[in-house]
Amino acid sequence: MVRLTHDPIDPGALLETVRSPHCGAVALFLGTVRDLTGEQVTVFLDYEAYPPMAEKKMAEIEVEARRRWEVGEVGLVHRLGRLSVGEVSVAVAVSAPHRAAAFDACRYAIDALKELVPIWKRENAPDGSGTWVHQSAKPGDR
Amino acid sequence: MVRLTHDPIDPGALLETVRSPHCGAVALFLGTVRDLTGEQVTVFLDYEAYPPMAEKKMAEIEVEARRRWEVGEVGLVHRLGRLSVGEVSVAVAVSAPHRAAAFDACRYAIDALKELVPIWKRENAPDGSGTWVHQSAKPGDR
Amino acid sequence: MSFTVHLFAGARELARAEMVTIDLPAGATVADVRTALARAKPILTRLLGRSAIALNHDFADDDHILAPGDELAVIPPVSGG
Amino acid sequence: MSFTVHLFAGARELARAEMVTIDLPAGATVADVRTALARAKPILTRLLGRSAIALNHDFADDDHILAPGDELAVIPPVSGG
Repeated sequence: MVRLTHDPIDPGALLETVRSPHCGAVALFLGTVRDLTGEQVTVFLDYEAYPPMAEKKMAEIEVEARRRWEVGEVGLVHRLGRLSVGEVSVAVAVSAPHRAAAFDACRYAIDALKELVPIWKRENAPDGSGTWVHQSAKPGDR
Repeated sequence: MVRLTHDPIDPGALLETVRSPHCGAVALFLGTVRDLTGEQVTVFLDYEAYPPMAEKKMAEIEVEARRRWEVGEVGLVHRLGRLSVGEVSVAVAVSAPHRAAAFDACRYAIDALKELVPIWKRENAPDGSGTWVHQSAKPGDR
Repeated sequence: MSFTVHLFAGARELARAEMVTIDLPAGATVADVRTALARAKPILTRLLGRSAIALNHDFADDDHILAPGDELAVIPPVSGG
Repeated sequence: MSFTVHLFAGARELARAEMVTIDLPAGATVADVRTALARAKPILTRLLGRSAIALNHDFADDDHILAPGDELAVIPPVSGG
């Protein structure tokens, strides 16, 4: 299950959607808005996506995680719009019969999402200035 | 924060206790009661602990995780008593400024808990028979 | 052939536009999209050098040949998560 | 010296007791606890071979010398999580 949403992410609800009696392990990752990036104070973030491509890439990440590990359910949710410090921007939950697969697939999914999914954030400082973050190498380039 | 409890574990509440504006990453692991262990059908589990030693060992695991990784908050909760299939037996949550530390510390904590903490489970089959699980090597032996 | 190219994030802000329409001859490639975009919106030139081009919601190689109706987008370095 | 040894899980079920009291001479070690337990509750002998002995809530080596008031426990292979 992959989803983009403008609403707050409820991690507990996401956990419920991936849990299963056949799976003894669930791994969850939450990305949350930090108050500091290096020296720079952030007061809020704006997230923007290219939605059809983002959903397609997220679905491909789920397929690849299922191909590489024995997993039960996979949930990948990214929030869009304006987020305050402390809010959840992304959540990845994976259930699996065994914990190694749950951890490995969860970590793969968040790593791949940050590398391949067309979503961008704009960091907004206390002085009202804002900058889109485009620091890394070309997406898809590794 | 480490805790033994006879009440159901609320993963969402545990996540809230470890989240922090300085930490952009939270990793959570849930262990849940599986319906099958190999061929064996489980209908419920009983968990028993040596409470003072279990809490001491869990606190040592938190200390070691903090020594080895840059983490914010650590939460380790184990349920005791009778659990039905699908219920959460253990939850580990770790917040950290960066996701690698959150994942690594979370995984370390559950691995160490399963190796070192004096808690035991009894698997109860549909025919009413039950067996304490004492399969692994001596605790503390690796 | 006429193509609409979607712009996002920093590219959208620099160009002050959510999309740019470019005209290309038959047989044009993704590399030609880059050239046409830089001509239409010179301010994008530097960011284009660090961006991927998406074609029908996939990352496209520069030598890929366009077909009528292809959906194009500039994908600057991503920062989701 | 008299010591109470706590039993858990399979050890508790086999011995049908939550604790066993053993008497040991001054200078006795954790290895002597194992011997005394196997004598007091022979049914534990096999499981003791796969169990650790905890002393004051830590895993104890067999050559550790006991002091009055030490809290002892049999720790069979754990299966929490």
